[in-house]
Amino acid sequence: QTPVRFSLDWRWEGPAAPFAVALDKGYFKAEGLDVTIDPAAGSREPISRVASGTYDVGFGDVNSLVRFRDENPGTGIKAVMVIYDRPPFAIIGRKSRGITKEVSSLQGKKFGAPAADGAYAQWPIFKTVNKIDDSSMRFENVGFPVREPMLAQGEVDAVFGFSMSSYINLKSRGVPADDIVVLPMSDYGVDLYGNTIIVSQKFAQEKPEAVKGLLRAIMKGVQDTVKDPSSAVDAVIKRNDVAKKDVELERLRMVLEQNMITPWVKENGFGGIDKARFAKALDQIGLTFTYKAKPGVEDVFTDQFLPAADQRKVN
Amino acid sequence: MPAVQNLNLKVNEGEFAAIVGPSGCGKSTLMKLATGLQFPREGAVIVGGRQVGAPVKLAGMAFQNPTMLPWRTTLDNILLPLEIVEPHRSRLRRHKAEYVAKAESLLAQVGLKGQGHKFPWQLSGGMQQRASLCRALIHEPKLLMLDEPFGALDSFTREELWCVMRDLHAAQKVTIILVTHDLREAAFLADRIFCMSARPGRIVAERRVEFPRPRDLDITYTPEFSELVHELRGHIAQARQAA
Amino acid sequence: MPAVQNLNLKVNEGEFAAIVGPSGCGKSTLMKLATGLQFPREGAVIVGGRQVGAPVKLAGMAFQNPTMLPWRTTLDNILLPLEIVEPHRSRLRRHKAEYVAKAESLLAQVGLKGQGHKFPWQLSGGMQQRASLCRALIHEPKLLMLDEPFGALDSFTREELWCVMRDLHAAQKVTIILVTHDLREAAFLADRIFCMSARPGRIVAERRVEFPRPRDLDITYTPEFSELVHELRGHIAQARQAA
Amino acid sequence: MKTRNQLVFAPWVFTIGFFVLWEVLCRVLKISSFILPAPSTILWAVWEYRSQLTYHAFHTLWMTLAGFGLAVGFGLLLGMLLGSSRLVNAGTYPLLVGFNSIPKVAVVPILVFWFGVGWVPPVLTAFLISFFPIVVNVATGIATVEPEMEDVLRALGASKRDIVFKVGVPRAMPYFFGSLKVAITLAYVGSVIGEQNASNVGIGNLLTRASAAFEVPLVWAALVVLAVLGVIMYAVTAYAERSMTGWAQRSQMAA
Amino acid sequence: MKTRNQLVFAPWVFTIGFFVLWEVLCRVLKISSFILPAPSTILWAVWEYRSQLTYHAFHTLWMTLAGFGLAVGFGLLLGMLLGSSRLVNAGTYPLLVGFNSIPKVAVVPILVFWFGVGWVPPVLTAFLISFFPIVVNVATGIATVEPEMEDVLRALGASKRDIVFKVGVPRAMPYFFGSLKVAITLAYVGSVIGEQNASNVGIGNLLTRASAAFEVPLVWAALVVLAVLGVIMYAVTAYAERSMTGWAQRSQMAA
Ligand SMILES: Nc1ncnc2c1ncn2[C@@H]1O[C@H](COP(=O)(O)OP(=O)(O)OP(=O)(O)O)[C@@H](O)[C@H]1O
Ligand SMILES: Nc1ncnc2c1ncn2[C@@H]1O[C@H](COP(=O)(O)OP(=O)(O)OP(=O)(O)O)[C@@H](O)[C@H]1O
Ligand SMILES: [Mg+2]
Ligand SMILES: [Mg+2]
Repeated sequence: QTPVRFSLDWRWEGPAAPFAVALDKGYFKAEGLDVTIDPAAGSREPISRVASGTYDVGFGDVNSLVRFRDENPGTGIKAVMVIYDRPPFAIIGRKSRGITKEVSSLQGKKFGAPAADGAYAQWPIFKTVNKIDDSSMRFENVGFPVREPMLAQGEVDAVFGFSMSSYINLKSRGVPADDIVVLPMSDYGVDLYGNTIIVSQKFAQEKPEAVKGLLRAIMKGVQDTVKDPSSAVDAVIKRNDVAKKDVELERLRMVLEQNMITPWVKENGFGGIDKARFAKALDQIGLTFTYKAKPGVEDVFTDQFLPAADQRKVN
Repeated sequence: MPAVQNLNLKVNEGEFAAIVGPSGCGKSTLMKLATGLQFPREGAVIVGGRQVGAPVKLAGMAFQNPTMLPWRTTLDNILLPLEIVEPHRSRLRRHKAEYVAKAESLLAQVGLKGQGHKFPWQLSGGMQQRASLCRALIHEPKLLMLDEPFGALDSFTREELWCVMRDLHAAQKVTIILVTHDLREAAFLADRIFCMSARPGRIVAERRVEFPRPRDLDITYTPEFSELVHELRGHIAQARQAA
Repeated sequence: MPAVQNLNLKVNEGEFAAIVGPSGCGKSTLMKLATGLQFPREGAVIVGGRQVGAPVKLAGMAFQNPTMLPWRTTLDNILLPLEIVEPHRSRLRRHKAEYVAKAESLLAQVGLKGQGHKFPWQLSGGMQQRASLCRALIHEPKLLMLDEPFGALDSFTREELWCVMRDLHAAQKVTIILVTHDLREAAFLADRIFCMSARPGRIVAERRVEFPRPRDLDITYTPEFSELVHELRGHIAQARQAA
Repeated sequence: MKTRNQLVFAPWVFTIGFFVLWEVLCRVLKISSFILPAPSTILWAVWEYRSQLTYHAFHTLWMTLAGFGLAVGFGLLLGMLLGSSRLVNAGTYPLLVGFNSIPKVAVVPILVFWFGVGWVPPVLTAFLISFFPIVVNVATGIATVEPEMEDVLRALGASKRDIVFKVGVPRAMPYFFGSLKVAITLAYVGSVIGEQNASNVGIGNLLTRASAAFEVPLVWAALVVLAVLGVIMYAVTAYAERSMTGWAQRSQMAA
Repeated sequence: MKTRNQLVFAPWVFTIGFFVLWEVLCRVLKISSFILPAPSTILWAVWEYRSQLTYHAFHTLWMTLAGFGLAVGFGLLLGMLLGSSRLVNAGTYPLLVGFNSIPKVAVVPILVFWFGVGWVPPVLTAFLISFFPIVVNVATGIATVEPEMEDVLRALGASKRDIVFKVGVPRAMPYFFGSLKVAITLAYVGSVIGEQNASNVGIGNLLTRASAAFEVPLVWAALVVLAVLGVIMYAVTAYAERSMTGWAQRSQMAA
């Protein structure tokens, strides 16, 4: 058994179901891997955890990975499997505050924009692609705990956030579903990828077979989750004693539908990339900060550990 | 066992009373009970017909230990009562210089001229005790309670201060209660002397002193004086035996 | 101005020396300098031919203020030196009962039988002073430095303790240096008396006391004794004038 | 002994009064429960999640006690050192103060890099956050010993170490216990911070999960449990204080 | 006056020594800069971002000073009350301790609801986090006054208020200043937490943005600036302490 330390991007919530399933059904064990999965406080944290060598594998945001690699050249960590084909970054607003699906409706509004938020970090791309002048908009740094409540209270008109969390949180705050407007950034020309499996250079070089086995196991977990989201969520609930099944199931369904099992994935299989789109994503990331050395696609992502294409079908 | 018991002690206004007794017999406790600094575990303390419930005001007190406040200079320590007791309290700010002058003159009287700026811990034991005496006097209280105020002094300084106390008593007609273990001191200064015994503290003897006032230090060499001191010694010897 | 200056004082081994002088003349300072508790701002202190750099060991000291540690009972306060000074330090744990018995017997000698369990702040001023004397004696030091150890005591208790000190000195041949303001005390106890003057503190007179030992309290009533006391008074009177 | 009774009842009266006031304010001002839930709502959540809360609370309690224990030991030692050497004091205070001005949240990720997610980061965070008050107070207590008390020992030729142990430390006990009240609350904060970012169990972990799931009453229930744990630890400390520094608490002012 | 010189140099020697050690460790152990950057890297970042750091640092300084000022005032008052009344003490300590066991991060959202994003939440957080040590120490200082000192005033028929002000408070000054060292560092932590969650400027805000952007050296540069600010404030406090509690610092132990 090869011991593997795996860092999630977040707590045990619905979207982590594939990993929980793979654990519970012994898929990792079958590959000769003894995997321990630890939660984290955000999709950036696994990147530095893996880079530091404390963790072998992480589930984190690939855009942050690009940035991290640029800041810290030579760490050699790479993405090996895409989980979120489309990122969950979104602007969530309220119809009653004048926000519509139209980009122009954002003009002159007040936003709840946590300084550490992954969605807000993509604003420069969104703004450039949609040719918005944001001089009339106000961005308030609000902490995560108050972001949705402030929107619910009408202190702000819209917030930056992840579509699956913010939407559900708003609903549980009593905001009527038809008052909530979600603008997924990927619908507005933001061509980024979302969360991927990330491995350390050491792990990839020393135990390539283990990496392959790991991805096979995750793949199985994903397939099981797609087939039966409801029992997949049970594996999560087991690990989170305050989670509510219906909420987590809804969250998982949203992620599956909007971020994981996209039309492109249905067509080309799960886990891989479209090189042209990835290259474009690298260009767009360049809008949010200045590269010290712009990477190529191969530097960030490698498909050499992915299971064969036929094993990556998800429908 | 109570420190003092069934203790009855009558001091007239303007009188100079002395309390003598062996060490540990309850003299300090008596002083604290009378001024309401301590409350009796059992029973009551009656002063002037009324039960003592709170510290009596307008007493000047010199403790057996000088206990000066270490964060104040000697002068500021001496001015302390003025910051508490009316009418000085309200006058202090405006008449500061006047009060400081008064404190300085008191210091000079006890032989500490120009030492006011020092902190208490920069003074010798006897100097602290003298400063503490100044503190008891500064606000010209109607009642002075002195607990072995001259214990740490050599005989010369001590006799000088006797005269200071004598003159003060003569001039202002304050009531003074003096605790001491020096029988000559008691005999020279007091109008009435109480002898205490220990365990529990009781008054075993009361003695009027009839020497005419003003008294001169010379009377301490008269045979009558020696006799009185001798008599007091006898009382104390008895009091110690009883314990 | 320095508290003491050009002060030369020779005490032989096994001798009982007394230092007298007016209040504030520098007696306590002298004691502290000699034991290395204070360092001179200028100049040096030479004891036994060597400059004093650190507190001398093996001295027993009773301070002018009893300064008992308030978190220890009286008994534990008295046992304190044993926790520091060898060889008792290493023996203390195993021979605890023996040392406690010794402390109790010392307490009984100074008239505090059975008061050991009390905290210092539950004792009267004089009782604290006596307890502090016990603390100075418990480890049987070769040198005893006593700074007005009987200042807060009545004359009977005081005379009892004189005899205790006298017997101790006779039995153990310790060197004792006693600071006092009671000239009779000095005359009764000491082999040699030093008179100090103030500002700056200097030795103005040195007087051998020739009364044969063992001395009885009765000698204090002899004319020779009175004469000696009178002579000392004269020195002190001069010392005060000079200041 | 009327006052004795009053002293026993006072905490209850004040505490219950406080919660009643809170409840009334919440109802009168109609504060929505996701801003500040009323005590009744919180109590209900405490009951509803009692098994989870108990489980996680015990974990946090352990983390806190471990960190607090380290802090007490280390704090006492360092405090003694700082209090008894002006040189070390002058030399290390700036470093200590500087280190303590840094929010410990920033330090947790480093602990995770070194020790991974688990029990180490919460314990270390609790330790790092709570040792400083102990150091400062013990050092202050020792540095303000009256020289007269020291002289008692110095006259016996006692070594500096003896003086520190026999006079400095006992004299500093009131300071020490004062600092424990601060340190124990900080230790809780520390272990919670640690758990939030680097643990799979504990109240801190529960807090983040609850707040991520916007279970505001549960968040507050967890906070209340924390507060109760803190008060229990405080009561233990206060008991120890009373029995060990009774000699210092003779003042009649506090009547 | 050799020791005087030593005292002046000691902080520099220790601090520089510490940073040199850090640098050496980083280089020898090849610790990667996103875990723990070497001081040289941090210094470089400080220089590179000096204008932003200065701007935000001043903002944080203001927030902290405001919160700290409130804490000192309120802490002194409450400490005096708690130290001089056993009843209030017994009644409110559990509440205070309970409140302080709650991580202040959890309280910031409420502040944001009530006061919006801006300067109020950081100031209030700094205040809330830092007043408790002051209260505890002042209360302890007053409660441990030697009754002999009180008697001096009580014999004059002084009111309780007089006794508290003339004896209790001066006697508690060493305790008070001890607590300030703790409180000032906590105040910084508080305002940073506040800024992280409810402000568009300040070191706290900078910290979050920098760590979100993986600018680890900038994160550390911000932390170092915080530490330096903390030390400066400490130096001011220590100066005040020396001039106000010299009477208490006569111990020769700390030589
Ligand atoms: N705070 C206290 N708690 C308990 N007992 C005390 C307290 N203060 C004094 N005592 C006891 O009361 C008795 C009388 O003490 P007090 O101080 O009144 O004696 P005193 O006559 O002043 O003696 P001295 O002449 O030595 O000063 C002593 O036995 C002492 O132990
Ligand atoms: N810590 C100190 N700092 C400054 N001056 C001091 C200090 N201690 C004592 N002095 C000064 O030194 C002189 C001598 O003091 P010392 O205590 O030696 O007198 P003493 O002879 O013991 O008097 P007493 O009989 O009153 O105890 C005094 O003038 C005093 O003001
Ligand atoms: Mg007395
Ligand atoms: Mg003296």
